Amino acid sequence: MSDFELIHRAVLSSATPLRSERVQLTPLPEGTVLQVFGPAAHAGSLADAAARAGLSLRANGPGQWYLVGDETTTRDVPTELTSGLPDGFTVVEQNHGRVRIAVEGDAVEAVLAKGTGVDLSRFEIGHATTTLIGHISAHVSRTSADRFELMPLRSFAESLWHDLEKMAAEYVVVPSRP
Amino acid sequence: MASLVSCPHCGVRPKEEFTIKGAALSRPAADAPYATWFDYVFLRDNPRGRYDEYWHHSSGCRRWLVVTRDTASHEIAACRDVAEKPAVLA
Amino acid sequence: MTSYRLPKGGLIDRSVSLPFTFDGRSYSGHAGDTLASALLANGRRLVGRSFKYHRPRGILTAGAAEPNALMTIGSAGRTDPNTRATMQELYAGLKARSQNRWPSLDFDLGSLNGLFSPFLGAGFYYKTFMWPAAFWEKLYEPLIRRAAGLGRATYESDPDTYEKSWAHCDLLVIGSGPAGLAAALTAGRAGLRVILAEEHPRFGGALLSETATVDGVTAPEFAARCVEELRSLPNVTLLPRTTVIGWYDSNVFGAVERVQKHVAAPVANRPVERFWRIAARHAILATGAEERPLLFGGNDIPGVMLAGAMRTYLNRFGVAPGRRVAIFTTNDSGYALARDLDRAGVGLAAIIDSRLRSDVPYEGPARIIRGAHVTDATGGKSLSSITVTGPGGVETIGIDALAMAGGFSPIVHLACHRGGRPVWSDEHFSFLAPQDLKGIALAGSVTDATGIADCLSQGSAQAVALAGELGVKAVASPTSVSGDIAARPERSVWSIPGVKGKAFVDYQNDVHSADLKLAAREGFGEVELAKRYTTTGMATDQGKLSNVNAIGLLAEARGVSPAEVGTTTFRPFYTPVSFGALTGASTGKRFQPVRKSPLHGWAQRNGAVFIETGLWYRSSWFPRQGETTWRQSVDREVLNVRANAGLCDVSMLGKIEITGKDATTFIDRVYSNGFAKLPVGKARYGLMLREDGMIYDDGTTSRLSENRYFLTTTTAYAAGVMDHLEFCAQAHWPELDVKLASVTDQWAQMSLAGPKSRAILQEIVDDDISDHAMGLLAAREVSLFNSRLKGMLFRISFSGERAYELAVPAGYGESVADALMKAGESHGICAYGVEALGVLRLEKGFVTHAEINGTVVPADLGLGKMVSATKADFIGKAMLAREGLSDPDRPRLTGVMPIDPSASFMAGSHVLSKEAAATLENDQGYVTSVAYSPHLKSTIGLALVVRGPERHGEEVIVWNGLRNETTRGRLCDPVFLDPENEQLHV
Amino acid sequence: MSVMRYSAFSIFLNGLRKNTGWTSAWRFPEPKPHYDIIIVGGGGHGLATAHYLAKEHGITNVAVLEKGYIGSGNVGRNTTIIRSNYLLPGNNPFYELSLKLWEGLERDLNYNAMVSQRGVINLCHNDSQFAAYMRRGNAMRLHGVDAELLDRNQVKSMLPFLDFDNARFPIQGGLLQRRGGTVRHDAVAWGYARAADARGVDIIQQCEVTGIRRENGRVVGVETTRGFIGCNKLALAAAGNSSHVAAMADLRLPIESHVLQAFVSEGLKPFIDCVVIFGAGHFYVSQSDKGGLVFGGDIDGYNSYAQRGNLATVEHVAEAGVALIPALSRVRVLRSWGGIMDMSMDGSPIIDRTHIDNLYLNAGWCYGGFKATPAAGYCFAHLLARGEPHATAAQMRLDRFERGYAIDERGLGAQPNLH
Ligand SMILES: Cc1cc2nc3c(=O)[nH]c(=O)nc-3n(C[C@H](O)[C@H](O)[C@H](O)COP(=O)(O)OP(=O)(O)OC[C@H]3O[C@@H](n4cnc5c(N)ncnc54)[C@H](O)[C@@H]3O)c2cc1C
Ligand SMILES: NC(=O)c1ccc[n+]([C@@H]2O[C@H](COP(=O)([O-])OP(=O)(O)OC[C@H]3O[C@@H](n4cnc5c(N)ncnc54)[C@H](O)[C@@H]3O)[C@@H](O)[C@H]2O)c1
Ligand SMILES: Cc1cc2nc3c(=O)[nH]c(=O)nc-3n(C[C@H](O)[C@H](O)[C@H](O)COP(=O)(O)O)c2cc1C
Ligand SMILES: [Zn+2]
Repeated sequence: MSDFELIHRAVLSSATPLRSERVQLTPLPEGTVLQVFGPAAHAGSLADAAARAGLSLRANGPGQWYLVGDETTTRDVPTELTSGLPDGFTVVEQNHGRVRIAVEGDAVEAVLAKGTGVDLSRFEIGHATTTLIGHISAHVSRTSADRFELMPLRSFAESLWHDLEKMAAEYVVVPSRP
Repeated sequence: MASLVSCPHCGVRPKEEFTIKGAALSRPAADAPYATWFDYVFLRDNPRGRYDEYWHHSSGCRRWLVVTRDTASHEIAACRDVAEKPAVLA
Repeated sequence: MTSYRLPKGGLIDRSVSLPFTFDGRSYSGHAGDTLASALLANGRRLVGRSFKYHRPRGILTAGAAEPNALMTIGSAGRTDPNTRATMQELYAGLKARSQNRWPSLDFDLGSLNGLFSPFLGAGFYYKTFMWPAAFWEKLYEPLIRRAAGLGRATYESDPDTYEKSWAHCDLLVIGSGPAGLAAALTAGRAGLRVILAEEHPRFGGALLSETATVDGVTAPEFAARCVEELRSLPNVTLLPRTTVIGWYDSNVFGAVERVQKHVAAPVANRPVERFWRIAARHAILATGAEERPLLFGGNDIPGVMLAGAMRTYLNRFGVAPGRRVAIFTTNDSGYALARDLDRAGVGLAAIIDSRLRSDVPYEGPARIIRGAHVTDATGGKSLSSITVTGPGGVETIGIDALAMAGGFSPIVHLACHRGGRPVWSDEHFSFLAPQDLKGIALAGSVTDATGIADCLSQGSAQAVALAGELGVKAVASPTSVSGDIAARPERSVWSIPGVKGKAFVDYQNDVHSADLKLAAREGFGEVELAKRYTTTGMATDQGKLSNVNAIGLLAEARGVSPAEVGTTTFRPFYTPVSFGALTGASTGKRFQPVRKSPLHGWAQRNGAVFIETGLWYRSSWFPRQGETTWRQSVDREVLNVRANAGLCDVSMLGKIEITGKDATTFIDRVYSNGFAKLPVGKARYGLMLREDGMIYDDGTTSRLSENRYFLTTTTAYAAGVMDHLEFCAQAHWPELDVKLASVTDQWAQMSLAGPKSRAILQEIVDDDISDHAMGLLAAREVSLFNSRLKGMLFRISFSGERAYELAVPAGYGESVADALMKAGESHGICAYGVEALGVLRLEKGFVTHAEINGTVVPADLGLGKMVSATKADFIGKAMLAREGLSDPDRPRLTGVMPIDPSASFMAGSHVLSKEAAATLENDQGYVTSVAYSPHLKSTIGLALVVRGPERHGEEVIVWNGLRNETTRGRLCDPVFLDPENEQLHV
Repeated sequence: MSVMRYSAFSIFLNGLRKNTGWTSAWRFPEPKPHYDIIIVGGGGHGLATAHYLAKEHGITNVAVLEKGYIGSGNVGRNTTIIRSNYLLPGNNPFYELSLKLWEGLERDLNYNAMVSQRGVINLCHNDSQFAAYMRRGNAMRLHGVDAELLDRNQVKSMLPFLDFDNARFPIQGGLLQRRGGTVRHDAVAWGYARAADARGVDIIQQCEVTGIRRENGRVVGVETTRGFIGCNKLALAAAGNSSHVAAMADLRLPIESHVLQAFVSEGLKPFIDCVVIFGAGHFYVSQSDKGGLVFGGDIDGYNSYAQRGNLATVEHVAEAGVALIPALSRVRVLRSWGGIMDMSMDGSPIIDRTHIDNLYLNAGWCYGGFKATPAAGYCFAHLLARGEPHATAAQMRLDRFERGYAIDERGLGAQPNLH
């Protein structure tokens, strides 16, 4: 079936981005997500490798990182990476295992505080960690003063999206209830 | 204290991010006598007071931690990664 | 009905009228009113009935402690029973109904109980209703239950929404009276992250009821200024209508914000209540003090009210308590009320002061009767007179309102939620907060401050101290107060001599002083026993007003000091919290998150019927045109898989990628069977045991390259196995180099089973998958669609047929499944679900967690060979040696079939020997799984039966007493089909 | 010891005398220097043991030592559910004996503990749960215990207010035991105490055992906050504190102590008339005769001797409650508290002698020991008096773990916080 049209289905393809003055929700392209294990001592060289590969590096506990990017590469990034790294590093592909969602706007901390116990006003730009958002565990990174990226497991993505819509609801104007 | 646990890797987190296993005992050697094994699997000091307990940061960094807690007051005296050697506590 | 609203004064807006109803009667109040103040303003006195004797009750307080004025407000799904009128803000159209009365509030038949009160003393029910036994459930209990209870809850579900939020701060200030405001301001000005929580809609606490002036302005004006400044500080968060309900470990506080409980129609995109979890580095308790009632006969008659409350209604709400008022006081605070009543021109008949002298001069017209007590009050549904007994003898005074000023009990509730016990202070004649509290400090009348000035300075002093601990310098700013009457605490008697009528201690539960004396006499003098025997302090107000009086009475009865009696345990919640608030948004279908397979859409398109499996939705069968029962669909799927081919979504299986130099050693230690020699490119079935020797989980693990493994778990145990493996790697063998990555969500996995499976697969797989390239248990990476996609292919069968499991990146899952269906069309492929999967595995005697029930060891399932005898160590090895685990009489796996193929039985039926009586002693085991085999045209089952494997061929009874079914069955080999596994190669 | 008999008539007479005639329900004796049997723990089990020792075996030179007030432990803080719907032969006959004793309790004790057989239903939400209940219900039936397995519609007609339309985990049916129900918990302690006291047992409150004195391998008595008290036999019934007390005799038990919370709502008119146990979340509820909904969930999960719980658990329980009964949403929760569970390694109890031959143990009741109170007292008394286990408790041995005969109803293994 060489002619078969192979379709990639994004898990949040049916979700409509939420736009309101104080908060916006956006499903991000299902590009590259790599889970990296290795000696924390060599985090530096990993950062370089990431830069070379054009991916952004996000910490995830001791000796664990994620490398993420919007593009899907046909190149075999994992092997490229590992070859460029001191040994002890393992790269596991999670391009499809994890899904990224952007939450932004000046109410972003108030919205996320409805889900996570992490003190968001102490959450530095560039910092990343995994936490519970309500009942769903997700990797969270702060990319700017009023922008966070959430990265749940693919199978939870739709539920988390729905929860985020609820958490943001008070910033979306709607008519009063009968 | 058990409402918030300070993960050495992730910082202060609510209890619900963790899974608790029980007494932080170390596994006997394969050739240890039966009695040692039985004791390890089935018997507990279950102290009232200071207690070392395995907590897993399952919704966080996925590391297993040893939480030193007081079972009467719930005060946490220390929290370390299971792979680290116990720090001497005051 | 005559109005008691004063022409001016108070913090209400007389220009806004708000209509409302109570028991169907229309009334009107003003913006700023509570339901209680509005009812009083309308002269409505009788507002409720008591729990046991159904006595007429009126409004007693102006706050959270209200025991009497509980009403049901709202309707249909928005019905709120037991709402305290004193805390409910008035809104236009509010509908309130009284409770616990029949047929009406004014004429309540329940009040007849009062006549029998001599026989309904504390604990009477423990002494009777014992005979005849059957009458308890049938007669007595229903009567008691109908009489008991307060409001009636609705069965309709709640149309409103709730939410939760976390908050973090340096300082949480609880309560916004002078102490709280001062604390918040001082800390706020110093730049600390401050949260100020106040249960009332308006900040200011007692200041709002004060006529004193602070810094030259009226107390309420002063409060308003403080709030204004607090609002201007970005580091301060103000939470009005927010009750802090509990103090928990790690200085976490729970708080409930009533976001839209004060509006007629809540806005849909905001919650009605928001539950806060506040992580505070420090907290200041500025919760004030509760005034104590006095124990004279008829102290519950409508018109009798606490002095502080009366002052609040007068000054804050502009409501006159009556036309002719008296004050019964044991301390100077009564004189502040007297002064304000005089100023407002409300007739004050007398001040009955239990003391012979007082510190404050009183110039008003009212008579002061010193060294006297009110001994009884009369009036039924509305106070008409009081009997005063004093040095001058006994006299009766006609009045319509009486204020009780019995002294103050600090509101230390929250400070005791973590095990601390309040300590009695003779000097303050009250219980103070536990000593050396960590994480919270106290300020104001919750501790030893009496006047406004005290409270203000204590508030800021505490803030300064705490800021200091955080290394921040804060400064207290001085304030000047004038016209405040600060009352010293005074000792007073608990039981007033000469009382004739019932003196109520716990209003809501109808506990009067005689009940406590009886409890003491009957051996229940210990305060906790007295509480449980009499139910004092167990009502919705949790004894806010009654506990200290009860303790006093017990102390008297036992002839000891209240210190020796001690308090009962303070527990969360400070005031009751709705389930809704505690639940937040996780309701209905959102109770727990949904996990969706990457093939969900494919299954939907193929008409799957879904079933909840843990958090997942799995496709259980795929009905087709004309199929009317699920069995028809399942039979078809099963037959088709064995005849042609079928495609099943197995993406939910746990998948773990294991890498690292020591991956092999690691896997060899976590499985009971050997993995050391597993060649690259091969898969092996493995058994994982618990340390107690029982089987934990099973699955296949494939060696993809030298140090890279792909381990699968069952769906139910995916998370548990990952935790377990991480535990083994991190806690048991940190020296091993292993990395564990959960890749469950990375891969869409499908099982393609049936004789035609290879042919179909070959259509999309580039590589050679002939049997010599892809033999049994082969496992390797494959290229698909002309190298357009990479996947992993495993020659694994859970059906006994030639079968493959193909894993592809999840995002392509649906597309690949479609391709296989398309490729399979000509081969007669069908989609099959977990039901068919269950039949297929059962026909082959493969076990699942129905058999791996947590109490079986490998040998019980005929898997004894999978316990390595050579390995030095593996999880579960040591305990497996226990004698009981090799007891020949253990239930072990066997097959079972009905002797008459047209008969059938259900999983969960038990197995009895032929002709054995149905007794527990004769129980031989039970049927673990059952299915109808369309191949054998019979029901087949697996069972765990004593010595099962030795009894194949034996006739047994399959017993289902629950269904009154006994089926003649025969034990047999658990492999029902193709024992030689020839199908694997077809 | 003349005790006054309780009856409607005595209430009438005393009512006329303004209730001044009532006398103390029990004595407050000073400890004697020596007793035949000392029972540590004035909870349900300790007091019941004392009662049956006196009543069934005529042994009355007995003291019950209680560190607080009687009933201050778990008997005074549990969700009061009684049932005998157990699966395994090691448990099932024992709990059925208990239910039978409950059925005759009032008359046995001349005390109304309000045994209310209002029915207990365990809901199930999928086929495997249904099969598990089928198995359990049949095990009950085999022992002649009443059990019915209801389908979805039968449950719906019985409890229409459960969530049948919008549930995340739809209700498939339920295992109903009509003879199950609730009992007024405090009254159980009081009733047994009064009855035991009447037969001459000394119930000594505010008397904490601080040490166990042994001489050449035998227990000779206990050190207490009220001095040393000697005994021929020592019986431990300290529930959540079992490990702590056993340690005084250098005994290590297969037990961890965990905190379990319980809750009560504001008083309501009759809302739920049976006991409902949710199968898809940790939640069970019944309504007390005072009108409060009494409910609970799972243990907090960490070892604890503090009788107070965690807010996360509170929220978890509430969520399950609303998932089961959406209308609960606007019902207000009044109070929450905790108790200390003696969680055993297989979730089943221990009634046995120990390797110290005059030291006896009653422990490991987890969150299910209230329903067991009468039988636990009855069987423990039997063991103490006769020296051999009562037939229905014969498998509740201390050495079963060592020998590999765990009684693991749910198959969860040697991790107490899972049971
Ligand atoms: C919240 C909760 C809900 C529960 N729900 C149920 C239910 O619905 N159904 C059910 O069957 N079971 C339930 N249980 C379990 C049940 O309550 C207990 O298993 C049972 O009460 C234990 O037996 P007991 O009554 O003797 O324990 P306790 O009442 O705890 O008695 C033990 C006594 O020993 C005393 N003691 C301890 N150490 C010493 C010492 N050193 N010296 C002197 N005295 C000492 C303690 O003070 C205590 O009074 C629940 C338990 C809790 C906490
Ligand atoms: N001896 C006396 O004369 C006497 C005694 C008591 C009070 N007072 C007067 O009352 C005032 C006491 O000032 P204060 O600041 O100590 O107390 P306050 O009564 O003025 O303020 C306490 C505030 O805390 C709120 N609160 C209580 N518990 C809460 C909770 N859990 N969550 C949220 N809010 C809660 C209350 O609603 C109240 O508004 C002073 O004016 C004092 O003169 C006088
Ligand atoms: C079945 C049952 C019903 C209860 N009902 C109430 C109640 O209506 N009001 C109340 O304040 N407490 C009630 N409680 C809780 C008790 O007040 C008390 O909190 C509990 O027994 C634990 O004791 P402690 O809080 O003193 O430690 C109830 C407890 C139980 C076990
Ligand atoms: Zn962590």
